[in-house]
Amino acid sequence: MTAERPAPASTTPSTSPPAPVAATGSIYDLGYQRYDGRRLGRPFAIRALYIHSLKGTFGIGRGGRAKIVPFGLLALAVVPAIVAIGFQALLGRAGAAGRQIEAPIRFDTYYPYVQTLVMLFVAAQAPELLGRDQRYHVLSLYFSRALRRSDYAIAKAAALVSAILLVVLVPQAIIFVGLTLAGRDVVDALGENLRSSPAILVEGTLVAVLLGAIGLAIAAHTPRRAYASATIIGAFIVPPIVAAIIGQAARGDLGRYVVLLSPGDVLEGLNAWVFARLPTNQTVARADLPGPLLLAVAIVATALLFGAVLRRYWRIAA
Amino acid sequence: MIWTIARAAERGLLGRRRTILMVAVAAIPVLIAAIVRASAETSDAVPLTAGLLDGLVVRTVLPLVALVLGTAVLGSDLEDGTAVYVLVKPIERWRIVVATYLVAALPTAGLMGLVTLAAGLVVGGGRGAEGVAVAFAAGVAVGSLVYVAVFLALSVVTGRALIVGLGYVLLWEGLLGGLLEGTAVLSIRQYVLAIAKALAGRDGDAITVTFTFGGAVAIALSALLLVGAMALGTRRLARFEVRGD
Amino acid sequence: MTTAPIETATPIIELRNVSRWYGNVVAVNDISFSLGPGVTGLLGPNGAGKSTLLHMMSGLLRPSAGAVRLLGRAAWGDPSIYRSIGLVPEREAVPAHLSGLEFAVLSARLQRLPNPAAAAARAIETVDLVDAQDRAIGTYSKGMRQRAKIAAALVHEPSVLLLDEPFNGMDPRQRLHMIELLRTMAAEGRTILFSSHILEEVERLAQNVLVIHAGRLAASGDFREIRRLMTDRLHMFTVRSSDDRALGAALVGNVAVFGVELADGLMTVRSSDFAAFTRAVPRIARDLGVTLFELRPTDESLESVFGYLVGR
Amino acid sequence: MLAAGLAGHPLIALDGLTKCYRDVRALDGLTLEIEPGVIGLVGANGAGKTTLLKILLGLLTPTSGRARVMGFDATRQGTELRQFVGYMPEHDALPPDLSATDLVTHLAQISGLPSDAARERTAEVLRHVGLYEERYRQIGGYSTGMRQRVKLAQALVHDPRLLLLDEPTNGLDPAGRDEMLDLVRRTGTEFGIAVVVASHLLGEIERVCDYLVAIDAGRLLSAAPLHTYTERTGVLLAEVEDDEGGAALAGALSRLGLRVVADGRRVLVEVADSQPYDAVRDAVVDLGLPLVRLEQQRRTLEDLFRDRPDGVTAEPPPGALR
Repeated sequence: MTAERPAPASTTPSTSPPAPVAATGSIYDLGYQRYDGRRLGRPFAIRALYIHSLKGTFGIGRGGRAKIVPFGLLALAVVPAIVAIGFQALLGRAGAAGRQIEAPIRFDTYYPYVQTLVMLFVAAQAPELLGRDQRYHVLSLYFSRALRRSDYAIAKAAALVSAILLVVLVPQAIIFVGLTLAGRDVVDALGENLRSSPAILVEGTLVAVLLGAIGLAIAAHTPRRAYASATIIGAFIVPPIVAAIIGQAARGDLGRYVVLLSPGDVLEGLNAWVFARLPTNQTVARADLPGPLLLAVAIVATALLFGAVLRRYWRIAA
Repeated sequence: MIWTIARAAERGLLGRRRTILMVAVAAIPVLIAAIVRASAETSDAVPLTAGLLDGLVVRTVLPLVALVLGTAVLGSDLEDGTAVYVLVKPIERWRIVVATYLVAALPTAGLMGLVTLAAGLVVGGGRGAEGVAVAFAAGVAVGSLVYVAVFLALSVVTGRALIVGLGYVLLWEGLLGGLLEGTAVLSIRQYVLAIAKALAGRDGDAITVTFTFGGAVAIALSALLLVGAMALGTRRLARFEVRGD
Repeated sequence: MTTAPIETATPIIELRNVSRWYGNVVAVNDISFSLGPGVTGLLGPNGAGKSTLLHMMSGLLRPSAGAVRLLGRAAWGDPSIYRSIGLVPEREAVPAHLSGLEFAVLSARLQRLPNPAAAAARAIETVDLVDAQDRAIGTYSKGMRQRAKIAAALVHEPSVLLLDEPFNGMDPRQRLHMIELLRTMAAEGRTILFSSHILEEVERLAQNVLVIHAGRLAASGDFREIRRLMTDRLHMFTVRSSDDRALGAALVGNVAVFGVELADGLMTVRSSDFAAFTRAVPRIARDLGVTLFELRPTDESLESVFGYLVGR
Repeated sequence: MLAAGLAGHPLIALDGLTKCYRDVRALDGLTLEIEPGVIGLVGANGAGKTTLLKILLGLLTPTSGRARVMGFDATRQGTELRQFVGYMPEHDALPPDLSATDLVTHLAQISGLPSDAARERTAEVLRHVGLYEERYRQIGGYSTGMRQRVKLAQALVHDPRLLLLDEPTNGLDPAGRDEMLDLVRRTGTEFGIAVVVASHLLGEIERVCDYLVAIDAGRLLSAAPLHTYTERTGVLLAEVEDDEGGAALAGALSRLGLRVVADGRRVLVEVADSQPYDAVRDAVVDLGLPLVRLEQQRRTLEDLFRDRPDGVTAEPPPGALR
């Protein structure tokens, strides 16, 4: 059986199916191969960037050190939920007949705690997500591909918002499962918890979108990591203090509306409105602003911030 | 010659966003003084003014502004190689240190002095606390001159001047200053307070100072520290090495 | 393989057993040489120690051992040497807010020149930056920024010039202009040392080269002389003649010829004795009546010498 | 040699292309057509070679005029065009904490390659650019040479029809430059990809390219196949070992009636029709001189920039005895 004539290295690759290996000898062309397979264009590119960025936000694929902060914060968000559920479950069994004791952790009261963790998460990870490509001029490798500048900004924004949603909703899911299973009558508990799940999702999205937008807008404009993180933390911490001071001192409407300046307070107000209960934070309580106003302010602010991010990436020199 | 170096360094230091940031930070005490004035109707303005100026300016804004400007004027240029074009000139190193010092120290002293006076008058003006405001302004001005000198020298000695400077302010002057009286001897904050107390005359007892040697000694020590910092800066600049192959 | 040190009347730049280390990392290892007027090329792979050497010669880095002397004075710790040295170090970032002219005037003032403005104008003229002199350096292209730095280094007419990859980022016309400039300055008796990776430019500009490899001085002097000293490296020639095969056959008989190769119309000859071979070829060709069209040494260039020295 | 996609369209067609920044006219009414091959792009006086590359990539909109690449309008169809174009930027553009494999695989997907094809092609292309086991280490620890190879690999991974390289040997030492130039040459010839190399170094262009586009202050200085610039000048160069030898040889040859110029140890003899080869050979032997070099002098790209600093010519002027 004659050996299949090997294609010389420099010309076209051997396209005929390779002969069975057995008795023959063949040399295959290791030269540069053309690619005439499928090209999936922009939508696939955006999805690939979104997934890569989401993994990058949690330090996956970036070496050990990059995972500490994101997973650390996620753990801090989840552990109390698990502990509370465990405590709740023990209490339930040894507790008084039948009546379910007021759970120490409930969906709406868990938010203020998670919200601070999310703020730290955004302050640490938003610069990771955006600053890196600017500082090392990697943008020119992205923009010279089948991708519009706005696609890049959208994919990165979606990645951060999704990451925050994870940090917010994973603990809530644990509480949901825990409360449902801990209760004596599973079906009844499930029904009750399901009724409040839309509120959970709405509140989670609001937190993710508003805090994410603030983090993105700042990170997009400050390539240096340290300055970006410091500024984001400042943007979350300083306004509430100013709002509190002015709230006490000034009389009249100024005191009430100054609360709109602080993202944390707006979210607290929305949280109370969505879960139909009184806000725990007394500045917000005293301001007593109607839910729809808070929602409108949140949406407008998010739109403006995302707009600023898009504009930045439209004009940045790659 | 010093004027030539100063003019070049000045455009480098104060040209950028850093100036706006510094002015904004310096304006915060005046803002808060206005708010306090609007809401508090206390009778005795002197302790209120003294407390506010001490807490808001001497302990926080003054060292911060001095730290940023002091370490940036020469330190950051040494770090990114911009300073090389001045170093490779036949100029004595002390002239470079003095020129860059003046560029950072004078604006800091001016800005902080004004801000202290303004905040003091806003809170204590018309209520008999004008004297305290003036005394604090003078103290803060002297403090600025010393802080900038120390931080500048620090920025020549180490690349991490910002962090080391922050450590000095928070730990030595802040934490230890509260616990161990002895640290006052080497605490610029105490010098400022001592000078203010001496100048405030009758109202001086509203100012709490752990530095027990009085205003004159504080000024003397300030001068000593300033000159020492200049000398250290010069010596280290003369031995500055550019790294890297 | 010994290298003859460059003997110059009064050594302008003199290094004796100079070393520099950072902890256990030895960047420059016991290097000695001395340079006089003229252009010298400083060559070496990335990381060989060129910049460290240049920094030590510019008084920006203290030698860990040995002595670096410029114009008879120690380079380190004596700012007065900068009166007669022009420097374009690699790590020198230029203040972006100054214009090209302002930067030159500033350098002139810092050099305490009697008429800074005139000196600066002259320097800007020399580096052909007149039309951009009023624009801020921050807006300059890489090549223009480099010329602004050179102008500032020339403003006080220094007798010694130390340049770290001076033509980086310049376009072809600017490079030609700069090569001419350095050549004329050398002719005026200045001592110029410049590092570069573009060997074809070094070959045209520098009479002498210093080749640094892994912190040590691999070779110094005229690169043709250095090639001659490489007796262990065969000399390669390509030959085109009216009858290559006949000429090749005759050449093989000659003792100086090591090997002959005939491939697609081009004959390559390797010889162990440069002088003997270059005399033999025309003679043998004439005796055979073969017309010589082309005889080209292919490994005499600076690039080949450099390659052999750094063991590529 | 190139895939069918290019049939019927010139590789690059510029029509009155102009681009002005605040006070600088980077490109000024550039009109030319370029066929596939390895094209050298050289600029003088801030001639905007990076600006032209960015316009060809659709990253920069021209002030006026049009640029069509492989039939695509670079400005309006930028996104589709960029699927078939690879770009290697001049500055360092690599994140330090990713490995070459991860980075190039990711960028391949961003160019529209499905994940498995991206993974396979990345392994292939990293081999072609000469990155072997280092490809799994983080890029932060790479040498300048390795970083340049990664930049080339990311431009090749999605199998572009056209490769735009902005100063590919920037920052490399002589060994690195040699290897990168071989790589670029192989890419243009063996891989069957059209390559545009923007560079300031004429020696590199002469070694790698077969076509040249020269721009001077935004205007087209010259555009022609490379061999037209490096034609023989009809002058024979004979080099001996020292100046005296040179002078003696020049004397001997001029006595034979040849037009000769002595330049140290080099002697320039006009060839024209007199075929002086044998005369030179015999003179060298008679004088007992070593013949170090004998070759027809060629023009170099430099003459293009040195000869006509201001004038604009389509064809380079024929050489003359200088």
